[in-house]
Amino acid sequence: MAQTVFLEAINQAIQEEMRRDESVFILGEDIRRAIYGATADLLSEFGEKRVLDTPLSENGFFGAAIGASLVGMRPVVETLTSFMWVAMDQLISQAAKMRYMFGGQATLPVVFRASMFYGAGSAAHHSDRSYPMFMNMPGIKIIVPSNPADMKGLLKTAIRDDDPTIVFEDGTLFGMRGEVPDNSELPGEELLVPFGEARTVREGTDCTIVAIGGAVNHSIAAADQLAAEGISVEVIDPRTLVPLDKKSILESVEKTGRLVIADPAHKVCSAASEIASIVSEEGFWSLQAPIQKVASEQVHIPYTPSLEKHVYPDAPKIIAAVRRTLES
Amino acid sequence: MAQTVFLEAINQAIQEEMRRDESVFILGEDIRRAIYGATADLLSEFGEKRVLDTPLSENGFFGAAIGASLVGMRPVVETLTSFMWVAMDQLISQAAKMRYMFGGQATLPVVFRASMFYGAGSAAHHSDRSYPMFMNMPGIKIIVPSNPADMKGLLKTAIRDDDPTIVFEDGTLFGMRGEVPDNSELPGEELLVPFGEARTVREGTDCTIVAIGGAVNHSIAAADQLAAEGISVEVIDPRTLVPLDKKSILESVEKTGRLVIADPAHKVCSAASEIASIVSEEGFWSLQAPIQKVASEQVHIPYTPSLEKHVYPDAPKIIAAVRRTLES
Amino acid sequence: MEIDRDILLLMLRRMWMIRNFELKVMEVHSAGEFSGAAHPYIGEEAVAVGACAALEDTDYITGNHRSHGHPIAKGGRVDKAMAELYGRVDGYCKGKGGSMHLADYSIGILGESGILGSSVPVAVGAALAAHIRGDKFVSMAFFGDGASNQGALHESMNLASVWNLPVIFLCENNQYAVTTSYAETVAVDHVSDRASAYNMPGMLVDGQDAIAMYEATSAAVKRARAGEGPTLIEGLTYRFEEHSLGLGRVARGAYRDEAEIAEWRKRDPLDILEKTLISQGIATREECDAINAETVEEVEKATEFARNSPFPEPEDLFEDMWANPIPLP
Amino acid sequence: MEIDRDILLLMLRRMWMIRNFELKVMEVHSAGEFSGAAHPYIGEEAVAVGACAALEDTDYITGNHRSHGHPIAKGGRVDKAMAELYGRVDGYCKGKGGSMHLADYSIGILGESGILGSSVPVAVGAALAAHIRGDKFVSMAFFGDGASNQGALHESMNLASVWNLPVIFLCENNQYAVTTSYAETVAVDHVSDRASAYNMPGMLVDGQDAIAMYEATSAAVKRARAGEGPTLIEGLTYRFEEHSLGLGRVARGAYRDEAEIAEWRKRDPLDILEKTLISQGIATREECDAINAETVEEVEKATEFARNSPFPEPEDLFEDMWANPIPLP
Ligand SMILES: Cc1ncc(C[n+]2csc(CCOP(=O)(O)OP(=O)(O)O)c2C)c(N)n1
Ligand SMILES: Cc1ncc(C[n+]2csc(CCOP(=O)(O)OP(=O)(O)O)c2C)c(N)n1
Ligand SMILES: [Mg+2]
Ligand SMILES: [Mg+2]
Repeated sequence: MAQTVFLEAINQAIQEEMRRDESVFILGEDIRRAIYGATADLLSEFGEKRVLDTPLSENGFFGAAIGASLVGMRPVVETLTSFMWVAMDQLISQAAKMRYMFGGQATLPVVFRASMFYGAGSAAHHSDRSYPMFMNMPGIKIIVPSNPADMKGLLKTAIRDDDPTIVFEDGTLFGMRGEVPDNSELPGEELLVPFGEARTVREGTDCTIVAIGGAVNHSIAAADQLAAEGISVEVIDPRTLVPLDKKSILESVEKTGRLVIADPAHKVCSAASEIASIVSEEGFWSLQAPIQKVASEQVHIPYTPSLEKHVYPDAPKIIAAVRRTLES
Repeated sequence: MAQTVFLEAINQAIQEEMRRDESVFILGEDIRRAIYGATADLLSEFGEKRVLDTPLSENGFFGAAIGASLVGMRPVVETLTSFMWVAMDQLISQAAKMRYMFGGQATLPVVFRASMFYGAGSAAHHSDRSYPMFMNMPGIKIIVPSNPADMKGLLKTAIRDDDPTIVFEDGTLFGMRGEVPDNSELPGEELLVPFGEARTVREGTDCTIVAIGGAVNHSIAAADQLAAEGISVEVIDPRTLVPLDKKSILESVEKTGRLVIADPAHKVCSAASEIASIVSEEGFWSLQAPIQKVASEQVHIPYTPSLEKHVYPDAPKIIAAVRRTLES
Repeated sequence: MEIDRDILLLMLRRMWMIRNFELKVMEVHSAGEFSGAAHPYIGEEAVAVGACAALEDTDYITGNHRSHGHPIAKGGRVDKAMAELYGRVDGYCKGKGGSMHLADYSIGILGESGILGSSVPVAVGAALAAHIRGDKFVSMAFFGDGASNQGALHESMNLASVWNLPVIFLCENNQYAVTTSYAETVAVDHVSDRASAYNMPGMLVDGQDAIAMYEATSAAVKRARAGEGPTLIEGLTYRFEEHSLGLGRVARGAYRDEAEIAEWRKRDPLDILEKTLISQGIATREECDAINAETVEEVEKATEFARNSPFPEPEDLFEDMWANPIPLP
Repeated sequence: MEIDRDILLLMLRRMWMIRNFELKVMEVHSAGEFSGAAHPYIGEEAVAVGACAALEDTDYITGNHRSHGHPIAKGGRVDKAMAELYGRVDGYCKGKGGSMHLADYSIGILGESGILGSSVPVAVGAALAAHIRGDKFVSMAFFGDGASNQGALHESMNLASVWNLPVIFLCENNQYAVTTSYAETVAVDHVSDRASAYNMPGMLVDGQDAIAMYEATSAAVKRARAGEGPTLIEGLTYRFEEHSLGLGRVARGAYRDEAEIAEWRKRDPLDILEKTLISQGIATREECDAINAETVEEVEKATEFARNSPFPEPEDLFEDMWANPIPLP
């Protein structure tokens, strides 16, 4: 298997899908020259009609992508999470609602790739991790890959899926290397990761950590450290939040009796809140200790590294949370 | 005490605050002629400079309200929740983030009054109940009044508060009558309801219902019915979701051991999810049964009454949830 | 411009269809047969009908809250439209959309939007697809004078212009946004004056005159199909009735002059078209009346159809959310 | 127009201050003294300085991501600005804002915004306050040619025009949005051509000429203070450096012609102003050089100040969220 960088996995997914299906095209700001990296070399292969640099007007071109998807195209939009605020109306009023509102007539195979650039001094305006908000609104599938292979496989699935999808690409992982199978090594000759199937990153018996996006690596680090003390932690990565594989989570909690949720989003009404609420309802009798949410502090993202480093879930915070579940 | 209609309570609050403080002004679409009712007769008293009909451009005039608030005005914006999507950027990037981002230099005493018109055949585009999304993003105080007196008292507090506030006005309550004390009957001669103090609507010992907005009345109805069977239910109305009075909720659950949360918002990542997650962490040892969320189904709001009536929390669903907590 | 007799009669038929549909809607709505907001298109029929007569079934439109005229003008079915207003399973959207969300994907009606300005970028997107694939269809976005102030319009017109897309921006300027007048909210004499800010042609058209609308739109469609890019058309018109039948009906204080209303009512688009057709010998008074009567009949049948159609079943609540369904959370 | 010598020298000083500040930022950023994106204003100094010289401390400005020039031009302190870039407690925002979010509320700098177009409605709001209260201040929104395509611009210009607000829309047209050229993304020859779509004057100004910027802006300020409403000014300029020092620096393939860059570098705004001052006998070469040297010195001190300022303490994370604080959830 090839060691592949996260950003390169995005690039491969797009390239393969553009080769496979002529209706796939990409649009966004400065994607021809790939300023964020993921769209490198696609212009030369696919030309100006399928690799479109847009004016700086997200609501307009998100809507254009939505409209194109309604009539048979499969647009892949590049953006940052923080630029989705100006385009929120197209995402909610159109992408999320159209199909239902029109009694199933509308089909919208549109993908929004939204980078989350937190953790690197980007400050409040460029550090959003907004997937919980989109979870609240039905109608959009929500993907948060935690490693290059899932990134590639989930993005390919998203492009083929007939529903609108937002892929939240965790900027803290852009440089991450990981094994991504070559297509030749695969049975169906394609890396396609299904939606709604959590990945058990690591098995364990004492406590379950459900970890999202960039928090998966921190959870693995936490599990490693705890293993050295003889504490056996299971790490589950839901990979997709809509649909959410609650079965895997509930089964794990049934086994371990303890739950920590590590979520880079803001803590209140987070994905962690949702998962905690599901387990407190449907997995209550399995629980032997209070659920622990480890999510971002409920403040904006400060610019200075001396403050920003305290905001997000990290291994020490996750370890402390696991310990709290075991103390009970 | 006077029996006052919910809409009239809004009107009184605005009128009193405009009389008290010259920097208070209102703006929105068709507010001079008060098409939604709440701003009736304010134009004639306060004139065109303080009662502004805006062009149909929410992002623009929300931003204008924000800018005016930065330089000493206290704008009160009228809108519908569903029109906030087009103005999301101003709400999030500016109203919510400015103060922190600028190290405390910016002060934004701006109030957004957002009507939630669900439950009356308004369909997917006009029936949003989006407060959970705003709870996820720090920086805006979130109010959801459940009766005329709270509506008046909380809106007055919001107008005086120096932080940005969204008051989610539950359209199912617009015609509700309730006692609103005349100012002359009040000690400070003003009805001001503080933020962050839940109201115990009804005391009980067997199960706690935390109910939000329009779900409060349904919970009272449920409690009445259950009382007839000898089941004693405590109903708590948080009134403000940011700040959230978690102490009152935890104390109630400590007493009853059981929790149902009734929330008109979509179920996933709802206020109900958040409250469940808090109690499953901080009130875990009080719980004698799984927490029950009763929130809106995770679908869009269908137009037809035959479907819409199944979407939201109502007394039968709440009763069933309470029973489930007691069966355990 | 020489216009086909068939097209002229089709326009007259569709205008009567809209008129009679709306009259029926007002009647049954006030009788309480269904509730929810509904925004009558009476007085503005020539705008949508003239514009849509220049389109093919394979062309696309998007619309707004004032939403019955556009689909009927594009050839939509009144029975399915009426059933939708009644919230029934045989409605266009199986009762899920209602008045403000009619759509017929089989003939290019991509849907009406209750959020104003919001469906304009969507129309641009359909045109983008034509541009990428080299297809020959065009798309058209209807929006009001009020909605012209939305940022979405600016972004859409700019995008369509720089990419040279086959899209027509069709502003129905009825001079009011609910109770707020054009002059109070739009900082330019005519919406169509804004076209120059996007390097596209802007046309100000008499919106009471279906033929004028048809001619202007045909020119724009021709440009679009020839790869010459977008056009902004403003149909100057007037709504004869109140803003809406449901919500927001009751405004305190008059916002339109009785004399102004009376003046505009004199320019009824149906009168204007019929007079032209009769004076030019294209149709007789009797033929015109027959068309009117036939549409009355058709609307009557549509209403019966709607009344007889069942309401959706509770389990339908969970249908139509996803193309590839996922488990309910 | 007769311009006060003090103002001319102040402009020169502020332009040198920006230039030397930016040069220092480039130096210490590449030395790794701090990280995060920073967008140099080099080449565009005349735009902000000429514009802000027409304002008083009691007037307001808002800005964007290219964010050091505006506050310095408005009279902001370089020590607090530099300390902010270093993420220190003595920074303008106590280290919470960084490069893209400088603000100084004591002299009307309402803050730079990393979300483009987003701060324009805010400037309109400040002007609205003046309008309601009858105050005499004006406000000015800086935005780029790229951002001019945002819907927020349209809504803001329309609103300012219909309400006749004292606001100046100041477009810094440096002809590129990151790697995308003006012609590819803006469907009109000049951003200022869009003014007519909002019934306001539009002025196209040589953005390399501080005096021209000052004169144009003074005229707009005069109009605004006289209650004559908003103006759109476009300063045609060029950024001499790369788009940004941090994120998004590396674009694949050149997007600007070397010859084009060289051509524009010949029109250095500092050269242009100094030549005018010297040729008109307003300042000598030595005086100009002294001003340059003084600002080098001041920036040097600011950098020392920044370096010596402590980082915030962990508990500061929770400060500055609320004016009326609430418990942490
Ligand atoms: C984004 C948004 N803001 C506000 C409204 C409320 N609203 C419904 S109709 C209307 C007036 C629309 O005016 P115009 O665009 O001129 O269309 P008309 O009703 O005149 O046909 C308003 C403000 C809305 N539906 N969407
Ligand atoms: C809403 C939004 N979309 C995209 C970006 C990313 N971005 C940052 S700078 C830039 C180009 C800005 O161009 P322009 O407005 O001309 O300003 P300039 O950088 O040329 O000064 C872009 C696209 C952003 N910050 N905000
Ligand atoms: Mg109108
Ligand atoms: Mg630029």
